[in-house]
Amino acid sequence: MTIRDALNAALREELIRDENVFIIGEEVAEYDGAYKVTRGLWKEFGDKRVVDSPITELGFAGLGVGAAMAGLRPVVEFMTWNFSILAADQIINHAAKMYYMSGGQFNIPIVFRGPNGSAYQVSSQHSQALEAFYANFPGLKVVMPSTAADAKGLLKSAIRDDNPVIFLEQETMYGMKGEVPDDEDFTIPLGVADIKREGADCTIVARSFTVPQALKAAEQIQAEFGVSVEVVDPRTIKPLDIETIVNSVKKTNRLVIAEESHAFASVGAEISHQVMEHAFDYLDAPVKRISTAEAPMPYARNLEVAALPSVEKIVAAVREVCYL
Amino acid sequence: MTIRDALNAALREELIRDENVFIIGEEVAEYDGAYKVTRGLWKEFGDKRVVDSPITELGFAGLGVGAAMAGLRPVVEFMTWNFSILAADQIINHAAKMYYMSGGQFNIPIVFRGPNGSAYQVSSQHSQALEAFYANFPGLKVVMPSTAADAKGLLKSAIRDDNPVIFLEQETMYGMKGEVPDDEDFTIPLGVADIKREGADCTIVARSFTVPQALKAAEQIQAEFGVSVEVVDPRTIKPLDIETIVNSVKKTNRLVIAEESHAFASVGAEISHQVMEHAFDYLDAPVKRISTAEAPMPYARNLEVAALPSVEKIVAAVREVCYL
Amino acid sequence: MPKTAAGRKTETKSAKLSANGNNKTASKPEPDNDSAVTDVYDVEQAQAEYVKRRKSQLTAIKKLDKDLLGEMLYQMILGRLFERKCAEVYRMGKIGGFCHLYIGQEAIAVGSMMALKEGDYVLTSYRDHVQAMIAGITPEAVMAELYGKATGNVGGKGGSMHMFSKEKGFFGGHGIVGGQIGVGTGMAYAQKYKGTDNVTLCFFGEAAVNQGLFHESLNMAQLWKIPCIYICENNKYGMGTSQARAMSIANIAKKAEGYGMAGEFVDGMDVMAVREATLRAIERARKDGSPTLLEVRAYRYMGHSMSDPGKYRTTEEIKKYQQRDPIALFQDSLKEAKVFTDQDFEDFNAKAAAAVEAAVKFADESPFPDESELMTDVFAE
Amino acid sequence: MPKTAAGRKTETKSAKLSANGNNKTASKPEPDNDSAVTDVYDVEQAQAEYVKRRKSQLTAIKKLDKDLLGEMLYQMILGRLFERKCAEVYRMGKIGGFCHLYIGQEAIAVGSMMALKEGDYVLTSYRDHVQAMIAGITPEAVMAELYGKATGNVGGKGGSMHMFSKEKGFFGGHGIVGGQIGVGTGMAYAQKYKGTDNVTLCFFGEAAVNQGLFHESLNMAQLWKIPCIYICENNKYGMGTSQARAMSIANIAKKAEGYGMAGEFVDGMDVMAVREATLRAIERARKDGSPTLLEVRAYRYMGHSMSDPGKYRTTEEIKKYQQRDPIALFQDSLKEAKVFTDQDFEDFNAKAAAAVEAAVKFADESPFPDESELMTDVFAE
Ligand SMILES: Cc1ncc(C[n+]2csc(CCOP(=O)(O)OP(=O)(O)O)c2C)c(N)n1
Ligand SMILES: Cc1ncc(C[n+]2csc(CCOP(=O)(O)OP(=O)(O)O)c2C)c(N)n1
Ligand SMILES: [Mg+2]
Ligand SMILES: [Mg+2]
Repeated sequence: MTIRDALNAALREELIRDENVFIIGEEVAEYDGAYKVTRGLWKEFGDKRVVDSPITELGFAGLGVGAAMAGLRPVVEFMTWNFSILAADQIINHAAKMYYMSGGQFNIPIVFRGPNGSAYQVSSQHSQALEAFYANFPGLKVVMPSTAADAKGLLKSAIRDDNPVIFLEQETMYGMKGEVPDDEDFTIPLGVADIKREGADCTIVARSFTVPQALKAAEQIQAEFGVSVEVVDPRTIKPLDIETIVNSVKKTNRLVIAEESHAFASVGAEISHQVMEHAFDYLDAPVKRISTAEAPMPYARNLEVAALPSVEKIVAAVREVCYL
Repeated sequence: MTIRDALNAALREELIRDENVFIIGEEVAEYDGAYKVTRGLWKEFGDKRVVDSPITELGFAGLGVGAAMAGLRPVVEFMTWNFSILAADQIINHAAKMYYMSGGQFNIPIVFRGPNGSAYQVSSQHSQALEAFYANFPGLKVVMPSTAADAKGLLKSAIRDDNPVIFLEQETMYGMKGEVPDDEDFTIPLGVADIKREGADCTIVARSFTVPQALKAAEQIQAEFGVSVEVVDPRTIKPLDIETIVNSVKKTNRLVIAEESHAFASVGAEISHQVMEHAFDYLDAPVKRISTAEAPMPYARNLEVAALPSVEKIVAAVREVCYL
Repeated sequence: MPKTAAGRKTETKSAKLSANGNNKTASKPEPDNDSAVTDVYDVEQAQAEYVKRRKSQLTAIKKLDKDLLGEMLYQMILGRLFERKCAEVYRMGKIGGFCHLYIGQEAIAVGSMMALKEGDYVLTSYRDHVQAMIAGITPEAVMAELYGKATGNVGGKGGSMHMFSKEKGFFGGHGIVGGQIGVGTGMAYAQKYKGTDNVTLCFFGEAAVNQGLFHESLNMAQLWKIPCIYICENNKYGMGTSQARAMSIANIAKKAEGYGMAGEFVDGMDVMAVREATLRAIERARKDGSPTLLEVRAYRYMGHSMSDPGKYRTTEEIKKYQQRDPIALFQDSLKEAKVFTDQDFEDFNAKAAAAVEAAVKFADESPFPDESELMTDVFAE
Repeated sequence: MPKTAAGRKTETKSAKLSANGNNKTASKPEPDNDSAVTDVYDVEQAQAEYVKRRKSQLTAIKKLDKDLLGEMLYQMILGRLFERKCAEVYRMGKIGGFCHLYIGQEAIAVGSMMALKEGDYVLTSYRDHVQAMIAGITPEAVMAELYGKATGNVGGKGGSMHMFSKEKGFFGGHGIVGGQIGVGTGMAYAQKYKGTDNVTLCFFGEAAVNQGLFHESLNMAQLWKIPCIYICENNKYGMGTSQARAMSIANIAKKAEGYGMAGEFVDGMDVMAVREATLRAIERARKDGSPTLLEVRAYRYMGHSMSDPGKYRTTEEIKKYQQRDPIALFQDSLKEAKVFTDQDFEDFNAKAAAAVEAAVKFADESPFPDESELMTDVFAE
């Protein structure tokens, strides 16, 4: 099953399970979703449950927040997360703070989801990875799946969660396939990292876009240098399962972080800092971070490739921290 | 001279120096500014140069971006940076990327400024420190002064800079006094850190709100333990003068970072990571970070105090990294 | 070229940007006589119209339940006295942060909210103490919240701008100008989604109308027939900026037409007028979800917040508007309709004053929140 | 309760949220007959009106400079052929990312932009190839940009959505729906600030009107008399969503009234009508900065972008609108006015075809940017 279909299945199952769940966003209904994640859902569930919105990101995010306050469980799709910046006030100043500033009276069970990051030459206004942007604010959970099973299990948990969840997919990964348990009650708890590959000599922490790259890099390193790399996928950025990461580093003593976002004040920086806090004496080399170049995303294919993290860059980073 | 007056002087001098400079924002003109930073400027320069805008943050930020593209040098005031979240799309997707996506044709000489962070019990929607939010995006410069002289010199540089500058002040610091050179050509270059206090045994990197706290903490530590603390103020977050910070750490071997923002994926995390990258072998203890609690800001005074960084918290952190 | 519609006396001209602004020295504001932004609220004319409808209003009053009328008046008086007390204790340093008072606007909240039924929702801006009390949050809980005490209505976490009560259907207390317009639209959306005929009253100031979210929300509300009643409390100023300096037209109700929505202008000093307009809007909304934009014109007697010196308007202007004080107008009618006597008014006043004193005492004696509260309520379990 | 204004044939009903939606099983869309969103553009009626003004239009054409008319027609044809070629080479994989074509809307860009003078500015959305070429960016530079080549008009950094030329007063090519409305307002603000009588043409789609920034910008523009001409290119769809499903009223020009702004509805298949309406708006703007909202109705022949299968509309619908093809209509008039002959049209076509071929050849032969370009142009020195 592809990641796209896994997300679709999660949405469908949750729409069936709970009639308070509804989906709203641009082109999610009659068009089947700009990236087809909501394919077939409008046909099956109708106008009430799957709603095409005007291009009005702040407006429909706000509508979702209000609906959630009043007891519904909206799933708000941003056609891409880039457009969510227009809605950021409703996400950060309203969804994230409502529970706290109402003294625990109004929780906001809402999922904001859509593709994050690059998508083959869509240029600077359409290519940003925004996890750091949202993860800085208390009150939001942030999720980034990298496999079909994770996508399904985490999205179901996100929809069932009583808090606002930022659910970040990746357009270039929608077609990637993986096994998915065929169980309506299959969920993956938020806040639990997954070791995507076991290894002893070096840890790579990767998320979303960089997970498949890290796995390939690990294979290459194994084949070429006989060095065994562990790949940890936090899956949930917030709450962050730092324990699993730290335990891995305590074992391998070396850490590479690979991320699609820009570097400055990134989630990678946070992981790096927390690892230093918790495993200072275990680190045999400085943590090495691979991020997207510190420039807006260029259009030209060769420049875009140069800007993004890649298997080669991750391999080079592992060699650096392992002194290979 | 207070920080408020220093900022006011910088604005006034630049309005005089360059007729393309104009100020726009809510209550900046006839009301003299919500926090009086623009006091007297409308009276002196009139409606053309100092403009009261409707409450329309996205709109007037966009107006500023367009005006900057067409050759003006707008200074856009956000009454507080919290409200800038509504304008974030124009800042991030437009101002920050225009130069790049136009292939170097349209630079955006604009300053976005206003108070950032807490301000005595103004509660969760009015108390955020947003430097991490903006610093993650290439194309923006980010400045955070902590003294009157820095405020003046940096704001003048920001206005003269040909790029978008995020200029973050602090409301509770507007009344703080300091010496300011009385020279119209006094500027402080962006990207140069300042050692606010020399010391040998431990480095504190502080910015804005936490600089006075760090200085007090340093005095206390000196008095109580005879330990000499160096306080480094990066002043500009982006570009970050990591060299000065690293050199300090190479000397002291210990680092505390104090910041008013939330911790997760903060500028502090970035500094911590970069220090590890550049001074891994010099660190005698893990970097310790003091940030605002990972909760929305509460209203009650005692809770607010508990949430914010403080002299005591910084002292405790220094003691921790120095094993005192 | 169209002129701005309606509007009475021309008051302020919007002038910016002179076309010949290349002179290095400062240019003074240059009035632009072509622009016809007019005073939003002419006291004489409002009074004249009020006098015209007075008779039918007295009839209407006589038809209403006496208890309801008493409660309406009492809530107006309570709101007035409570806010005066806030100003007093704020100056004593007992309240921190921002504090926005509602004095002069009481008829709006009372007239509209007391037309609601069980299951209807309300939300508003930071100027929320009076709405919170009408919704049923006790003066004690509101005052304790202002003090930042553990017994405050949100445990001291919200303060003046963030009153909430799930139980009473009061959805805040919001600090971002215009932010609640999107949230309120969603609350009403949920009411319809759930198959109820309930409605949401969404209050906001006239300056919030200039926010993009107003436009986005009204379009969706009309497109999807969302039972939200948008109550624009036009008190003439957004902080120090008069409507005429911030908005290109005078008649906000007219903006409804751009969305195909019902729009109505209401005299916000006349509690009965507010009630009746709200009832018309409620009827539309309960029927098929149709939303309404009500522009309710009143005047803010106090500064924008406690820290506003208010230099942008004259004492004369304030006095002029105070001639049509909503409490006085209502009392006159109640007396003329022979519903209440002067003695009744005194009793209401005394009762309200006692309630306010009790609230202050309660707040004073309450403890601050425990420090452990800092980290609770960040996430729901 | 007001009905949505104007509008002709009722086409789509906006229906959402049934009030009795408590059934656990899925509820089907339930048409709401009360809502009167109508077709934005009725072909027969548009044609009838066109026929009525035909005579005066021929007179107008005869008064115009032949070179100008030739250039107008040539740019329309060039735009058409260029976009067809884009579709072709996109399918060959030579262009990456998104690619939005302008076919069917040529009269809007040509009619409005060719009414400008030196120093006027233009900006638009991602659907920007044709505007870029009319502004004076060569087909070579545009095509090379689409290929992501170093010789592209922004060096391969922007691609299809981000054409720019400071020299030609072309301010982009913007990818955030509605984002350019704020930027364009600021450009016009600068024109007035500098004391010129220049104007800005700001193009955007009808779906962008629902963005809050539209509302915020138009209010400021009218309040401050900013010489921006807002050209809403109403091509009936925003991606797969028809205007009727996204906007609560049919007549966008009417929204101007909510700002006290001049608003005009224009037949976007008639290049002369676009020209004349633009000239009226320009006159207002040059005089005292007064802005205008023009709603120009056309039709998007192709999918939203190259990746749109276009299932949301029928071939009949497309054919219906194509009956009033802007190039054909203009050629008919030019012929009838005896300005050009069929031979001339063939010549224009041949010239445009050659230009497009040259552009493709140029793009094909150009190098990709050097990898060092990745880190240039992040900051200006
Ligand atoms: C987005 C945003 N911008 C600015 C502010 C600061 N501010 C608070 S209230 C206010 C004036 C609002 O006026 P209006 O909407 O008329 O409501 P009123 O205060 O008159 O009730 C301003 C500018 C804010 N809280 N939020
Ligand atoms: C803020 C934002 N939301 C969504 C999108 C995705 N998107 C690109 S074009 C488009 C449709 C816009 O329609 P319209 O404004 O009518 O212009 P047209 O494409 O018809 O020219 C959408 C939804 C975007 N680019 N930006
Ligand atoms: Mg007001
Ligand atoms: Mg369109």
